Amino acid sequence: MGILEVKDVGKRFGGLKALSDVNLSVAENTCHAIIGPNGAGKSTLLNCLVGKLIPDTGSVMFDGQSVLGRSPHEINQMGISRVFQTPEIFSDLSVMENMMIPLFARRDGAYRLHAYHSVLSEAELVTKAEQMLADVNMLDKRNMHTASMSRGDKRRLEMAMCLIQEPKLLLLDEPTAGMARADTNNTIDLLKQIKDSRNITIAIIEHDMHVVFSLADRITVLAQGTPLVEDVPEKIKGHPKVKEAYLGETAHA
Amino acid sequence: MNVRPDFSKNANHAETAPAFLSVWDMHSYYGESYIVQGISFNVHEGEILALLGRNGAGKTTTLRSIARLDDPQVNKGEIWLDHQPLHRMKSHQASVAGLGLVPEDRRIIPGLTVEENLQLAQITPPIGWSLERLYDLFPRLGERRKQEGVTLSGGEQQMLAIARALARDIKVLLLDEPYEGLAPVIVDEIEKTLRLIKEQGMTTILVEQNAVRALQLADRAVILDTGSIVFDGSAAEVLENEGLRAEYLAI
Amino acid sequence: ASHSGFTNAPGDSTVTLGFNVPQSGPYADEGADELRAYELAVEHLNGGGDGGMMGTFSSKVLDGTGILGRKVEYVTGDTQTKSDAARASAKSMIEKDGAIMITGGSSSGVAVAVQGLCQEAGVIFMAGLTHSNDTTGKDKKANGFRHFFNGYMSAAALAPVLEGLYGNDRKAYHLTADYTWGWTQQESIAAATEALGWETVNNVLTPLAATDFSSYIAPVLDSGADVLVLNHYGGNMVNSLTNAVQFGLRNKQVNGKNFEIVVPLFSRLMARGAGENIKGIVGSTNWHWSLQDEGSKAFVKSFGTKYGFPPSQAAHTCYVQTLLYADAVTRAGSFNPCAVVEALEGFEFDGMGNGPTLYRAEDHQCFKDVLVVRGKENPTSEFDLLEVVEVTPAAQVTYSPDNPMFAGGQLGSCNPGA
Amino acid sequence: MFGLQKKDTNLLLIVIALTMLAPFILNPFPTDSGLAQFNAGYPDLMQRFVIFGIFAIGFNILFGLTGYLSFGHAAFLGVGSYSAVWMFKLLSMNILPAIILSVVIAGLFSLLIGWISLRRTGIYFSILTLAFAQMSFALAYSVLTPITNGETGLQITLDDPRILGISQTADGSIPVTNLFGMEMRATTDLALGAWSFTFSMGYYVCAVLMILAFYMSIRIFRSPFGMMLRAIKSNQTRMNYTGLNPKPYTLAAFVISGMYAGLAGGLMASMDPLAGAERMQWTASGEVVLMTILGGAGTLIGPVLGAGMIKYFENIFSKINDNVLHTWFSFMPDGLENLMVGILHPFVGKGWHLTLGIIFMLVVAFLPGGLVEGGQRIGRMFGRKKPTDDTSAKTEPAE
Amino acid sequence: MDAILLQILNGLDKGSAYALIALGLTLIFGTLGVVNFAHGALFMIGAFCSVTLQRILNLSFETVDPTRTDFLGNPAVIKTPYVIDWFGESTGAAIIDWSVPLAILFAIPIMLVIGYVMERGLIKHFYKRPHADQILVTFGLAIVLQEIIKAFYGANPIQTPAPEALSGVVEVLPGILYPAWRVVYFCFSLVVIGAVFAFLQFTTFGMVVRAGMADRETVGLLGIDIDKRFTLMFGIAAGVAGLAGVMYGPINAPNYHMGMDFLVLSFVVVVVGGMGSLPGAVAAGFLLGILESFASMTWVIDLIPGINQIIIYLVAIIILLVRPRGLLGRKGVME
Ligand SMILES: Nc1ncnc2c1ncn2[C@@H]1O[C@H](COP(=O)(O)OP(=O)(O)OP(=O)(O)O)[C@@H](O)[C@H]1O
Ligand SMILES: Nc1ncnc2c1ncn2[C@@H]1O[C@H](COP(=O)(O)OP(=O)(O)OP(=O)(O)O)[C@@H](O)[C@H]1O
Ligand SMILES: CC(C)C[C@H](N)C(=O)O
Ligand SMILES: [Mg+2]
Ligand SMILES: [Mg+2]
Repeated sequence: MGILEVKDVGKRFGGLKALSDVNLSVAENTCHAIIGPNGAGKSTLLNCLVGKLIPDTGSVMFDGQSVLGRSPHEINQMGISRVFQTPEIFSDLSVMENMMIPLFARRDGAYRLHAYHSVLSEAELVTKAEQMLADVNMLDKRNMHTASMSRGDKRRLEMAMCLIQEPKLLLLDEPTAGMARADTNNTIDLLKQIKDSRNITIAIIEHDMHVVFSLADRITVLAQGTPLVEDVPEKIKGHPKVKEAYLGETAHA
Repeated sequence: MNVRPDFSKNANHAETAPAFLSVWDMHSYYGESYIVQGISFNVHEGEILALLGRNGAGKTTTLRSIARLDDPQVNKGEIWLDHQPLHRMKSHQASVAGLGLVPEDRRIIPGLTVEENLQLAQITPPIGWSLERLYDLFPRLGERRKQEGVTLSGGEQQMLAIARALARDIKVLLLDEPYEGLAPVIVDEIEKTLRLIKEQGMTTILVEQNAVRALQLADRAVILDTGSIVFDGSAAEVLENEGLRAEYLAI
Repeated sequence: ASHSGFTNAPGDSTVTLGFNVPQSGPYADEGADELRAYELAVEHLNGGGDGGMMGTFSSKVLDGTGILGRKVEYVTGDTQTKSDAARASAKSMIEKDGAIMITGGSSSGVAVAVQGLCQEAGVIFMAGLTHSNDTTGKDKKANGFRHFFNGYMSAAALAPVLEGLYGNDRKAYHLTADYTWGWTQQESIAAATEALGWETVNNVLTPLAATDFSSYIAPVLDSGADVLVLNHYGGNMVNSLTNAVQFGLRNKQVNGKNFEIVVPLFSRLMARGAGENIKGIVGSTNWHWSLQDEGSKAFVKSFGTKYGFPPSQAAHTCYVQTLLYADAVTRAGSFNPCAVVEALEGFEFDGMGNGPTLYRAEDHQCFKDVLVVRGKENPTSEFDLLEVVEVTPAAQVTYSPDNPMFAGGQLGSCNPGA
Repeated sequence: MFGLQKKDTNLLLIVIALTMLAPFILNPFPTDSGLAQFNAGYPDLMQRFVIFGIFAIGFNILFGLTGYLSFGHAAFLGVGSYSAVWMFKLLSMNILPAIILSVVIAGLFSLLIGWISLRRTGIYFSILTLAFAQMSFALAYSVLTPITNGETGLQITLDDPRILGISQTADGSIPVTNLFGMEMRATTDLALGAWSFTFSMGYYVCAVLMILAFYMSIRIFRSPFGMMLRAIKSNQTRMNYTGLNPKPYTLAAFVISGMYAGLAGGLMASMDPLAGAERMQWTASGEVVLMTILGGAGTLIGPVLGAGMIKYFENIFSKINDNVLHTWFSFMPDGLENLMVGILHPFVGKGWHLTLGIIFMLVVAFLPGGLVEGGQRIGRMFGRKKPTDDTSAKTEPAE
Repeated sequence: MDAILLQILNGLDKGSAYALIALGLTLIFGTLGVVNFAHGALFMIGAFCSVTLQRILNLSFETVDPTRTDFLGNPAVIKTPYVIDWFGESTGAAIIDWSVPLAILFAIPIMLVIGYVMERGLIKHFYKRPHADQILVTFGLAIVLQEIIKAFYGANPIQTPAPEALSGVVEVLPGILYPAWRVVYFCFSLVVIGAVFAFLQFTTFGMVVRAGMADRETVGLLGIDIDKRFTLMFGIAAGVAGLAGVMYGPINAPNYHMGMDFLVLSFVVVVVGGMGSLPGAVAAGFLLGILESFASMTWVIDLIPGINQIIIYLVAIIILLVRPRGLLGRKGVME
């Protein structure tokens, strides 16, 4: 029994069947990649896991509990963090403040009125945030205003914000899109290290096959809203159906 | 008035063919931050130029400057497109003059359907590809034409952004990371398209993180680092030059 | 200067009065006219100009050397026709500018609020326009005086005229501005007309902020009433009257009689606003420039020469209040509010336009003749909008101080402040 | 000091110094000079400065931090005032119970309105708050007259019970508001040469409360709670996916700012025991919005500056009449004098609205960050570090 | 029954003023996204176009009539309007009589110019600025406009009567008499609303402006000069507000404050209608107008005291709680 169990999930948008009969089981402490053509329903599936969308049919169990019907913040409190396809960060806040908010959320739960504390008296959290920033190579930007950062930086920041929450399950929607090769490689290393050292389960959507094949323990290929195949990376690489629907001829991993 | 500046001073510029798009000593600022620090380069008619560099090197800033968007401000420098002084224009005039930009965050317009997003591009002449032809190129968009643009999947949005540029009759296509978020098959598809329109005479500047792919497609390459040009030459040269790749592209 | 035993005791050379009038908001025009009158009064007190009513005033102690030998200076403030703002403005005149007397205003709500403040602060309040019974009724204050008439007096003056014009068998529908003035005037008119035999069919309170009264007018058509009483003033009156005329009320026959509209309280400035619609409509007013007594003529001449148009009733009241105050101080020989109160209480005078007048000691209401007027059918000039139908003698509008409509408050004792 | 960063401590100390010395600072001109018109150091106006300062500080906690633009905050101020006056009528003229009740009632009222209105965001939220406030105003003006005394406003009278105090004083007057016997109306004058300064009990009570209110607002701005509020303004989606529920935070901010408004209302009634319905009208709500923006929304000191500026215009500029103008320019030849008076006439006295309108436009056009930005620019011009710095949060729209 | 019909008419009539003002406001606020607190002032200026034209038509030369005296006893000055002098008694008087409808012609160019100047000179710089700044600047502008009008025309209402022929009552339904001018106003508002809808419906203009609002930059990239269109949109909005004002004069005499009186209400109408929706604004305008009329009926007030004063706000609250984006609002506009 995996930490995340998706059973028979289906989702329609008007006449469009975005997802149908999706079954997925992610084992604890593994990295599970979801790939598939554009518009296959990958992001939709992710949205169903985090409470942004409610599936029409099926069930989603996380850590033995159903996530359906819970609001996004409750699901996050259960231990699921998500990185978005277009970075969602607090663009009026500094990098450091962006890091502090998830730390507070993790420590205090969904709501706690700390109206009289000073942020700066939380030395322990500050150290933690700095540590994390160092891990993603952003410590030098700690006081920067995030609105003026380049997009690659925003992505890394968002990832750091999610990681610092020490989630049980980390959902990544194309985390390296738009990242320079060097940073992509850093990210791969970072995720690998995290998975090993922190007991994290990762579900990742990615079109960069280099990333997918370096990280994934298992891969699900989604096409037109249904899983096409699910297997270990080696099998997927050569899979003819996958080649045709997704990888194409020139795909070099 | 439409006199072309003398580019012979540009040492990097050995080509003899006349430049179609010229950027000369361009300095761009976001407010007070000085980003693009005096770059000059030429693009020839019908060629694909790869504009490469690390995150934050200033690629997007360069493209936005050429497209004459309000931000960044170009405080100094000249940009000429086919004898027209772009640096004196606003973005909508640059567009009429023949420039098309596919922005990096796609910028699908909220509240409009896929089809409306495309129609919007055809309100002011010159009009380029017909909607049918665009739907032929990206059948996905045809299927989704009544859907609100921003609800498309990431990859579909990218297709829409490219289609929207082609919907206008443009001379120069500026692509800011067009492959991002696209399935490998689609990337192949788009690459084919780029080759196709190149054959029809399109001039293209391609910004791409996947440098190898970009270089395989491009004729020439310009590499930016912290707002300055560190290399201007043929694409093949970069592919061969191990040191250059390692230093500026980390590949 | 706080050792003289009362607030803002003036120095040896000047004395400061506070003119607190609406300079913005819907009554701004009245406020402007009030201010003109005040300036004229100050000019006259200081010995400038032609002296205006100082010559006709029955008390002769004013001699054009200011008040008790001090040159009169003044400060102005904006009430915005809001109780809060008016009070703030008056407060600053008292605290900042050292005003010893506050006067002005164009609304009963404001008058009541400012009067309360003056009482607390220990200065004299000479009310400007305020027509609510409450000002000298349940909200009366020892430090406050009113030279204007009130709802009760309007009713007392109007009732016989209405009887003569429209008979004893009438059904009246009241629209009433929803605040102290509207309520008390409505109560007074209803009582007076009911005494004639009229029936009050309905009374609808309308918000002060209302601008379109059509939805209040429409039900009138259905109610069986044959008289509409508009207890409205200012913009309210202009709009409700216009609406009523638009809906054809004036051309209607109900119960076999001509439908009539009554506007119990008129002013010329409002009549100008209402234009054609005012013609033939009866109401009451405190004073009108066409009065032919010596005082009125002197004032109209003085004012008209300076400003080029005749004064309004607002200007008249404010001018007179200023002279009355100066006179009281001079007669008392002191600026001490308590001395002034004493000098004004029970003071009888003449020559100020409405015939012999009494400032009654019990409630500080003044009693004088009331004018019943009618919108003129053929005005000869842009100022000639109202014709005086009747001058109701003071005796006929006088009521006893314990009249139930005025019961409830206490005058208290005069407060000289610090 | 005080558990604040150095920068904030300095700001607080400056504010303390300014408020405590206000009677001097606001009366810079000798009593007899022509410029004495511009003196603002009399009790009523000084009280207004700090009371509206409190109102605006509170409003800024909601608007400046979360970006939720309430257009109905005056309702809480009004409710506070009514509560206080009722306390004076029923209990005693001591302002302490009155103020406490004002804050509590305003808090409860804002809890109710906030709880409903915060179901919506952006303009929909603004209109909901506006609608509630306008309803309160209309009701206070009309059908609630037994409680509010309608348009005239609720006043204290000689026959109020005042069970813990006296109905009337020995000489038949209404007793005065006080704090354990210290009368709010009490003043002391100090004459120094040509200058004269007034120290008012009421002002110092208000000033101390404003300093406390300001101190609390600094604490809130610098607290995790304050950071959450800014995060809400910045990106609610990310907030949700970080495991945080924005609603209780915004509701808390709403109630806190409602209580600040209640405090301001209670103080207003304590300084001058009358509560009028107009102080609940949308124009009054709009005024605090304007104060906050004019001063610099989201900055610590801005709202206080904005409040001061608007109140200064309302009280000082509206008093400059032609007479005063003539005295100023009396040194000029007559023709010139009349010309100057003619030129200035439309802008002062009853034209003060015009000047205020123009100033609004000039400030937004040239100082996008409000008066605080003006202060910073001046500070920079003198090469110092900006004295009144504030959070890094920039003003953002109420999306 | 008659009373109810009459209140429906009344409501439609009130509603047409609300709808017209809200329509103009939606163009600026719901479409351009600018919180325009000066919109009421535009309405007011429209009404003063009538006043001004009336004044112009009444421009007179003066002759002294020694047989009569003025209030001070001096010989009276008689004024004769030039129009009467030029066109003769009857034509001249008719022109003056019809000054309000004539003012439409006079107001359209004026309002377009005002809209143009306002947009180019001021609003243009505020598209990208926070709404808070827009509120401050447009509120400042509203005050300035209002004070200017007050300086020229005073604070009291100025009568602008409807033409004689239209100032009586007409029988709209058997037995139901209704002021003719109000019927005219209702029809007029329908025409204006129809014209604006047609313009936006049958051209791409509406779509382009919406797109421009959502993302100016990208629209510029597509070769569209969005500034020009924003200006035009603003001009149309100002024109609609102005026309609403011109024709409103005979219903309620214009005063300098009338804009502020309508301002808050028109924001409520726009938002209840739903941000960005023109049909929403119009529907909400009529709905609230009718409800307001009903709430001021005697028996309703007797039933629920004070309801007439709060009905609009109460309904607004209920609608916004039941329908998150008002009647027909679009997603994402100013949320
Ligand atoms: N709100 C919506 N309304 C209508 N259709 C939608 C909506 N959201 C998504 N879709 C459609 O559902 C399909 C699946 O979208 P989804 O975003 O899940 O794709 P994806 O697999 O993440 O693709 P990509 O790799 O391109 O991001 C797409 O065709 C998309 O157009
Ligand atoms: N709006 C802005 N305001 C201020 N600085 C900005 C802004 N946008 C970008 N920058 C800065 O300009 C620099 C260049 O950014 P640009 O987006 O051009 O880089 P890029 O080469 O396109 O990078 P990437 O590969 O991440 O897209 C970066 O340092 C970035 O922080
Ligand atoms: C101005 C007054 C004569 C009438 C005014 N409305 C009042 O309240 O008294
Ligand atoms: Mg996706
Ligand atoms: Mg880029």
